[in-house]
Amino acid sequence: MTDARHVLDEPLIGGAKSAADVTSDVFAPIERRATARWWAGFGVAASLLLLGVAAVGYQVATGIGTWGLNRTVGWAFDITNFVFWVGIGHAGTLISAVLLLFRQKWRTSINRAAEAMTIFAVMCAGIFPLIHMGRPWLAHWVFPYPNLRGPLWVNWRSPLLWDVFAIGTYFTISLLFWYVGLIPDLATARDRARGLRRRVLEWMALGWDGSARTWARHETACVLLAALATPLVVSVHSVVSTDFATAVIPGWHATLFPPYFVIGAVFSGFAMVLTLMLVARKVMAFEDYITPRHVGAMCKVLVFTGTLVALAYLTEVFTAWYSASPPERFVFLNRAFGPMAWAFWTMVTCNVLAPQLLWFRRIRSSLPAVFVLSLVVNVGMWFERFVIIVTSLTRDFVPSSWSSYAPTSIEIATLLGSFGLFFTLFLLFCRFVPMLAAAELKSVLPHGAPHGRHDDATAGPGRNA
Amino acid sequence: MSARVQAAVFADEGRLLAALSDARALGLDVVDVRSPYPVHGVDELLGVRRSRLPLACLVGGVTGLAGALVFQAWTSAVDWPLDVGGKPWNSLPAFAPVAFEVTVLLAGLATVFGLLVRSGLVPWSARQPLDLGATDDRFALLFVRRDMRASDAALADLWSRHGASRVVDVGEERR
Amino acid sequence: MLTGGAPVAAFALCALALGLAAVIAESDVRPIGLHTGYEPVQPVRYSHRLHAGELGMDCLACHVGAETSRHAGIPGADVCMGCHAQVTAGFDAVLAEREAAEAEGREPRRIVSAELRKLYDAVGLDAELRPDPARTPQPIAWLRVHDLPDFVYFDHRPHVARGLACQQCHGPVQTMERVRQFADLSMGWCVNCHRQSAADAAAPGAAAPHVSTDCARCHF
Amino acid sequence: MSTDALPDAEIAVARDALLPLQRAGVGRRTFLQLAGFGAAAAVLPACSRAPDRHVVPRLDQGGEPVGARYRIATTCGGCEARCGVLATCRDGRPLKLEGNPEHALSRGGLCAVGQAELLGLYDGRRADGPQVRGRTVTWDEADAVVTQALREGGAGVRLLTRTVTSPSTRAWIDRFVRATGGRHVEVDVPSYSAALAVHEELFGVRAVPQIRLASVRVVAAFDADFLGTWGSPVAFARDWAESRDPDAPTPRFARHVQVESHLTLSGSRADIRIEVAPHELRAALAALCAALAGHASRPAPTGTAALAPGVGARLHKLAAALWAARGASAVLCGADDAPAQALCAWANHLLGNYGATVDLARPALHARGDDAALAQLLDDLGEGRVSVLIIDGVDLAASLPDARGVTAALKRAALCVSTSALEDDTRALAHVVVPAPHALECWDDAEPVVGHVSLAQPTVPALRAGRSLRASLAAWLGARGDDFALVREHWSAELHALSGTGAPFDVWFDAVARTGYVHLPRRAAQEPRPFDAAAFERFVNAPATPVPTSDTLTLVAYDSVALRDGRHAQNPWLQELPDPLTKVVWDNVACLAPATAARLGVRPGDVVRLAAADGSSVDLPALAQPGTHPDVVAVARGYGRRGTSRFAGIGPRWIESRPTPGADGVVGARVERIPPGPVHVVATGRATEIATTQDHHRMELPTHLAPRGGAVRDVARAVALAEIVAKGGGAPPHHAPPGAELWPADHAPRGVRWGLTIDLSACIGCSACAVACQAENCVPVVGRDEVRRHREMTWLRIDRYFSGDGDDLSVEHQPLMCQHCAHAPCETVCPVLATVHSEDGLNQQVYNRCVGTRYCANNCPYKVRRFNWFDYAPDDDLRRLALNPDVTVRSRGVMEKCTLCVQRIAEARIVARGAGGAAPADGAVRTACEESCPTQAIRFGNVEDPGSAVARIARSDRAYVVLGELNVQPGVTYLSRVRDTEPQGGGARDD
Repeated sequence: MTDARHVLDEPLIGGAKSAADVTSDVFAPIERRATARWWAGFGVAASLLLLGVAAVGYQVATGIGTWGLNRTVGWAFDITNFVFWVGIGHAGTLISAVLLLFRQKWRTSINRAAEAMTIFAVMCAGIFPLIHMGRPWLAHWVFPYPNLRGPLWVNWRSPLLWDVFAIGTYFTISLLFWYVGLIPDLATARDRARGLRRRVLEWMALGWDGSARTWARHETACVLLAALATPLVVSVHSVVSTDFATAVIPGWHATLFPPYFVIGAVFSGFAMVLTLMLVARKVMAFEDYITPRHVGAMCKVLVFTGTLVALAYLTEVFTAWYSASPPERFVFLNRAFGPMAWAFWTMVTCNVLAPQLLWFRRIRSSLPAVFVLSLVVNVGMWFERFVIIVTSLTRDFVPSSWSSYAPTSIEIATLLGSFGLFFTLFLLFCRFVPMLAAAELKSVLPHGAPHGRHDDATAGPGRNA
Repeated sequence: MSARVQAAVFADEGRLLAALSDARALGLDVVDVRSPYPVHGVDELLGVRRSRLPLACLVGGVTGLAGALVFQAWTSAVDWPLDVGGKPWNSLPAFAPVAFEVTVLLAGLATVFGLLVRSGLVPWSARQPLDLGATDDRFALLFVRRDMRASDAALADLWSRHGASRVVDVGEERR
Repeated sequence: MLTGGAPVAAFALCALALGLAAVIAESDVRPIGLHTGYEPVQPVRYSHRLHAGELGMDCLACHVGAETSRHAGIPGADVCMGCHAQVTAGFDAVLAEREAAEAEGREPRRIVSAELRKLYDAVGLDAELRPDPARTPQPIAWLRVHDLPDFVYFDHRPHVARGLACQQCHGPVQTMERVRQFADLSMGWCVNCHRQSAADAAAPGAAAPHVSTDCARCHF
Repeated sequence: MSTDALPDAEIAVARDALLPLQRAGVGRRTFLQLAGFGAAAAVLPACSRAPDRHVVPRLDQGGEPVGARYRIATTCGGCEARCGVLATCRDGRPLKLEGNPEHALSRGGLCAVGQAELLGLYDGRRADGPQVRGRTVTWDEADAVVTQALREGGAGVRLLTRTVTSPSTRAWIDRFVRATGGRHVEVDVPSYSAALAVHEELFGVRAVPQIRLASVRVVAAFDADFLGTWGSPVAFARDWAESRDPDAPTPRFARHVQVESHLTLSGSRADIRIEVAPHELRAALAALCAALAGHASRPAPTGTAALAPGVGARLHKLAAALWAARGASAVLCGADDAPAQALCAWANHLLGNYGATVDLARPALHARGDDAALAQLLDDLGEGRVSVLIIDGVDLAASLPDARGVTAALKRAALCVSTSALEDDTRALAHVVVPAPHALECWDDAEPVVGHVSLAQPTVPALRAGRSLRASLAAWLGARGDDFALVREHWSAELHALSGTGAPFDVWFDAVARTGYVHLPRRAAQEPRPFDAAAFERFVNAPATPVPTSDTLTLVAYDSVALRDGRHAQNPWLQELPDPLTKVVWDNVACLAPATAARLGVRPGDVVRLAAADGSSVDLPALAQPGTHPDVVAVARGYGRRGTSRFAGIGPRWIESRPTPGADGVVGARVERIPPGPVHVVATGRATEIATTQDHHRMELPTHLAPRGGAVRDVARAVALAEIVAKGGGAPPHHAPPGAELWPADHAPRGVRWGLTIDLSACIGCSACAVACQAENCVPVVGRDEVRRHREMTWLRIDRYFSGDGDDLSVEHQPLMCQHCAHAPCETVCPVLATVHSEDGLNQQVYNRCVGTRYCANNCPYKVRRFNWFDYAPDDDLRRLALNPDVTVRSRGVMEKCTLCVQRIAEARIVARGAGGAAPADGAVRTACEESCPTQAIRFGNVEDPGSAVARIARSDRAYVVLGELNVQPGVTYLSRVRDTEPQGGGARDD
C-alpha cells in the first residue's frame, strides 16, 4: 500500500535519506562555519539594515516631513510597505497551518522557513505603523491600559486600532506556533552540541526529551494552533484591508477589500516563499528536500491565487462602474489613465499577466524562470498596495486639493532597510536555526510510518533493516 | 525505594512498536517511549489519555471573546462615552475585529502555556536529556523492572528478538 | 505539576504581562505634573500661613485675577507695598525695638526685616525706604508651584464663579508656611471633578450650569 | 530631568512665554513692561522633583489682572485706505487685529494686509534707533546731521513721501516746506496721477472721487481692481456686497462688469468680464462713451477705434445697462492714462453719477501722488539741485525702471534721509536712517476720505526705537514733542472745530480715542466746477498708447493682493498667502493666457525672459493663467526686493529642502526693473517648480478621466440671477434632505451646535479670512519648499476654480475649512481618540493626544486637516510675541485643523456664565475669519438655535453643504454664488 503510494507519487524527499541523514543534512549548515556566500549575503543585508536604521533615525529625529507626503497624501511608502510585508507573512501561516490541517505533507520541507518568513515579515511590517506616526515615542497610547487621564481609553472603532490587535495577535501566535514546532529540533541540535552552544540550546529546547506523552500534547497543540492560525490569517489581512475599506475615500471605500487583500496576501506570500526557497535550496544544499515537486505545487498555488487577484481587480472595477458613483468611477479611470497609470500597469503586468506563464509546465519546471516570476510577483504586489493607497489619495473629492506624490531618498532607504532587516533575520535564521523541520521530515520519510497507519509500520519492521 | 529505569533502544519505529507490544504482554512496566517524531500507536499501548489542551484552548478563547467585548463596551459606552463621528456609544459591529483577535490570542496563549506547563517544558527544566539518540534516529523504550515475573533471560530475549541495539540503565525513577 | 491549571497559569502570566506593560507605559504621565508635594524655596520667605491664616486675608485680595482673568496672578510688588510701606518688620521685632528704645530713652528706630528688605530692594528703595534713583527696580522671580502643561487651558474665572473654594485645588494654603503643590494636577484629577460636577448639575433642582468633559474645554 | 525633552512638553506654548523675548534681545525695560505675568523655564539640575519654572510678576500691576484681553481702537497702516482697526491686546501687546465696526468706511472689515500688519510689528529686523552712514547713533546726533544739512540746503530740500493721509503730518509737512523753502513730492505706486490731473482739469478738483458703491445698480470697472487693490478695497467690498442681495424678497443685485487685461479679484467676481488689452482700454472706453452718447442722443465724444470682435457688442449692452441705471451706476477706471480717465469721467458725467455715486465734493484722499513732480524731482536730483532728500514710505529705487536712473540720481543728493525701518533698495542709498515706528506703536491720524478721520494709537510700548516723520520734521524744525503731543495739538487746533461737537476738546478727544473714528461734518467740501468740455477735448486727443507689435506682448505690472507695491515683501504671512488668483506663494510669475503660453511653447514653471525695448530684462517663471489677455504678460509688483534675502533661513531644513529665496537670493523677481509696455517674451530653457497651493484649477475633471455623468465636481456652486428672479426670490434647493439615520440617537442635541455659513455670492476671495485665521491660531509659516511639497499649514484655504476661458471665464472662490461634520469620518479612524466630537458640535482636535498617524487627514473628504511635518520655528524670535497665548503651539508630528476658534467660544462662554447667562448670545462669538471678512460672507453661530443669524441664512434656498452626498453632516453651510450673466430685461442664461 505504501509502496503503491510511492509509485503513484514522487517521494517528498529525494535521495533515499535515512533519519540520521536527515539529521545530519538539516543540522550541518548550522553546525559548520558560515560560508563565504552566507557572509556576502549577510553583509549586503546588514548594510541595507544599517541604511534603514539611519534613515528611520533621521526621520524620527527630524520629522515625517523627510518623507514625500503632503496634505493630500498622508500615507504612501509607509503603509504600502506595511501591507506588503503583512501580505508576505501570510504564506508562511498558510503553509504551516492550513496545509497542516489539510494534511498536505509536502509542506514539511518548507514550513519552518515559511513560518520564519512570516515572523520576520510581520516584524518588518510592524515597524511601519510605528515609524509612520508623527510621534512614535507615544505609540503605547494605542494600547488600552489604565492611566491617569481619567482614564482615557482608545478608539475601538478605528481600523488602525484593529490593526494593532490583529498584528499583535498574528505575531504572537505565529511566533508561538513556530517555536512550539521548533522545540524538538532544538533538542536534536542540543544533543549534537557541546559547550556553551549546548548550554544555550538546553535553555532553548525547554528540556525536550521526545517522550511519547509530550509528543501527544505537542501534536494536539500544533493542530489547535493551526486551527486558530487559519482564521487568524484570514482576519489579519481582512483587518488590514479595513484600514481602507472603512474609509470614505473612493478607491479605498470597497467592501470587496477583505477577501481581495487576503488572496493578494497569499499570492504575494507564496511568491516570496518561492524566492527564498529557490535561493536557500541552492545556497544551503537542500536540493533533496526542496524538490521540483515543491516548486511545482507552489507554482500552482501562485497561478491560482494570481487569477483570483485578477478577478478581484475586475470585480473592483465592475463595482465602481455599477455603483454609478462618479467619484468611484473616476478613481479607476484615474488609476488606469491618470498621472500614475505607470504604477497601475506595472501592477497589472506583474500580478495578472506574468503569473499566467505558469500555466505552462515548461516554465513551471524551469527553476530560473520561476525565480524571476516570483520576483516579478513581489514587485507587482508592492505596486498593488501603492496603487490602492497613493493613487486613491492623490485625487479624491475636492479637485483643489488634488496632489501628487514622489518618494524621498529617506523613504527609499527605509524600504531598502526593511528588506535589509528581513534578509538579515532570515540569514541569521538559516545560520542558527534548523531551517527544515527535521522531526517532521523524518516522519514523512518513505520508511517512516505514515500518520494513522501504524498497522503498516508494525507490519514491516524489517523493511530497512 | 525507587526502582531503576532502563532503556531499550531501537533503530526504527516498527521494532519499537513490536517490542512495546510484547513487553506489555510480559507485564513489563513501560514508563515512557522516546522518539525523534511522534510514533503513532504508542499512545494506545502506553495508555496515554486524550490531551485536555482543547479545553484550555476553549476556555482561553471564550475568556478572550467575552473579556474583549465587555471591555470594549465598558470603555466606550460606560466609563467614558465619547462622541466619535456620531457613532453609537456601543458600536458593537466595530468591536468585532478586536474581540476576534483577542479570542484567538488568548486561546493560543492558553494552548501553548498549557502545553508547556503540563509537559514541564520550561527553560529551567530539571530533566537531564538522556543520550539515547531519541532526538536523532533512535527509538527508546523506558521501563522499570518491578514485581516482574519474567526473568532476566526472557527480557534479554525480548530485546534481542526485536533487534534492540542496546539496553542501558538511565537512572532512578522520578515520581 | 499543575493539573488542569494550564489556563489559570496562562491567564496569570497574561495578566502579569499586561500589568507590567501598564506600569511601564504609565511612566509617561509623570513628567507633566505629578509633582504633588513640590515645595520650592522662594526668593522671599513669604508666609501664606501668616497672611492668609493668622491675618485672615482673602486670597482674592492679592490674587486679583482669579475672578477676572484666566490667571489668578502673582501680585506685583505694588500690592505688597500697599501694606509694607508701613509694616516693615515682624510685630515682635518692632515691639522689642520699642522696648529697647524706651529703656534707652530714645526714639525707636525703624526696624526692617531681612525678608522685607528684599521687597524694598526690588522696588528700588533705599535704607530710609525712599525711592533711590540709583537702584534699578527688579521684579521678584518667584517659583511657580502649580504649573499645568502648556497644552492645557485652565481658566480661574468659571471655577471661582461656581463658588469653588481655592483650597479645593490648592489645598490648605492658609496653613502652609511655604506653598506646596496639593493636588497632582493630572488629567484624571480634573476630569473626575468635572464628572462629579456634571452629575451634580444634572441632579433635579440643581441650579449650577452644565459642566462638560469635552476635550476642547481644556485642550485647544 | 528636563521637561523640555519630554514628549508632552514638546507642545510648546505661546502662553506667557517670555524666554523668546529675552532671546530676541528685547531691552530689560521693555521686557518688564511686557512681563505682565510670565514664566521662564529654568531647568535646574535634579535637585528638586519638579522642574523649576519662574514666574516674574510685573512690579507695578496697578490692579490690572494679568492675562485679561482688551481692545485698542487704532488705524491700519498697511495702505493708504487707512481702515479702522481694533487691536486685541493682552499683557501690553497686540495679539490680533480686527476691523473697527465704528469706522464708517471699512465698517469692521480688514483685509489680508491689515491682518498681517500685526506680524510686521513683531519684526526683529526693524532698525532700532537712527543710523548715520551705517552707524547707530543717538537721536541728537542724527538730528544734528540733518538740521545742519537742512540749514545749508535751502531750496534744495526735498521731501518725498507716499500720499500722506495723516492730517497732522500734512500740517507739519506744510510747516517744514514753508520753513525750508523746499518742496514736498508725493508719489503713489501704482500712480493715480492721470485721474488726479483729469479731475483737476475737468472739474477743478485735484482728487480721486470717492465712489459710493452701496447704492449702485450697475458698476463698470475698467482696469480698476476695486475689490482687490484699487482705492479702498475693504470699503468698496463692503459696499459692493451690500449692493448685491439675492436673498431679498425682490432681489437687489447690482450688475458688475469688469473690463480688464488680466484677471483680477474684481474680475473674478464680475457678472460680466470683458478682456481687452491695455492699449485697447481707451478704445473700449470710447466705445462705451459712444454708446452712451447714443442713448443720450448726443454726439460721440471721440472717434472709436477697432476692438476685438464681440467686445463692442458687450460694451453696447453695458452702456444700455448703465444708461438704465443713470445716477445709480458707476464707471471706474484704474488706468494711469489721462485720455482713459477723461472718458471715464465723461461717462460718469453723462450718466449723472457725479454727486450721486461718484463724489468729488468730498473726494478720497488716499492718492495724491504727482508723477510730474516726481519727474521734476528726478531731474533736480540728476542735475544736482537737491541738497537734502528725505524719503518716507517709498522704496523709489525698487519701484521705478532701472532705466530711469533712480539709483544714480539718489546718490547725487548731498544728504539722503530714509525713514524706512526695514532694509530696502532706497534705504541702502541713504546717508541717514531715522526709522519710522510701526503703525501699531505710535500715535497717528488718518483722513483717507474728506471728513472721515481716524485716530491711531500705540498698542504696545515701542519694540524698536523709532520716530515718525511728523515727529522728525517737528524735531528738525526745533519743536520738541512726541507724536501724542503733535497729533493732539493738531486735533485741538484744527479738527475739534470741524467736528461740530459741543464737548470740550479733552472729552471729545478721549471719546474719539475710544472709538478710533470720527466724522468731521464741517470739513469744507470742495465744490467741483462744471464739466470743462474744452479740457476734455484736450485729453481725448492725446497721442495713442503704443500698440504692441505682433512679436511682443504688453507687460502689465499689477499690485498683488498680498504684497501690493512691495512694501509688505518682508512680511512672511503675506509672502505665504496664496495669491487669490494664481494660488502662487513666495514668488511672482509671468501670467500668460493659456493660448499664448501654448503659442510660445512655454509650460508652467518654465523661466521666460521679459525683454523691454530699452534692453532691460527680467526672468520669471511662466504660468498659464486663464483670464489673461492673449497680448498681455501680467506680473505682480513688489517682488525681488532686497530685504527678502532675510528669508533664506525660513522653513525647515533637512537633506532635501530647498531655500525659499530664488537664485538671486531674494524672493521673486523685481518686474519694476523694466518699463511696462511692449516686451519680448522668450523661453530661457530653464525651469523652476512654482510653489502653489492648488494644482487643479477646475471643477471639471480632466476630459480623458471624466466618467460619464460625473464630469464636474460641483463643490462651489453658482446659480444665475435669472433663476432666482424667475422663482420670485429663491433658487431651487441644491441639497436633498438628509437621509434616514442608521444609528440610534445616542447623541441627542444639546441645543448648541456651532457652525458657519459662507455666502459664495458675497465672498470675493480677498483672503483676509485666511490671514486672520493664521494670526488667531498660531498657524506657522513653512516656507516655499514646504508649500511646493503641498504642506501649507493654513487652516482656512480659499479654493479657486476656473470654468470656461477668455470672456466666458468664470471664477469661483470657496473658503474651505474644517466642516465640523456631525458624522466626521476623521473621528472614527483615530486610534487614540485624539479627534472626537464635542457636545456643542465641534470636531475637536486634541494636539497633546495626537500620535500623528495622519489617518484622519487621509479620511477627510475635504482635505482640510494639516499635519506638522516638522517643527516650524519662526524666522525671527520676536515673531513669537504674535502667538496667541490662548492657543497651543503645535509641535511636529501632530495633526491640526480649524477649531472654529474654540478659544473664542470658551472665552465667550466664560464671560456669559460670569454674567449669569447660560450660553453666549447670538453674535457674541465671532470667529477670526468672520470678524475679518469685509463682505460679511462668513457668519458664525449656533445652527441649532432657529433664531440665530446662521440658522436664518442656512434656510436660504441657495444653501447647500459641500459633498452632501456623503452624509457626513457638515456644520458649514454654503450659499451658492449668484451671477447676473445676462442683459437686463430677461432672456436665456448664457453661462
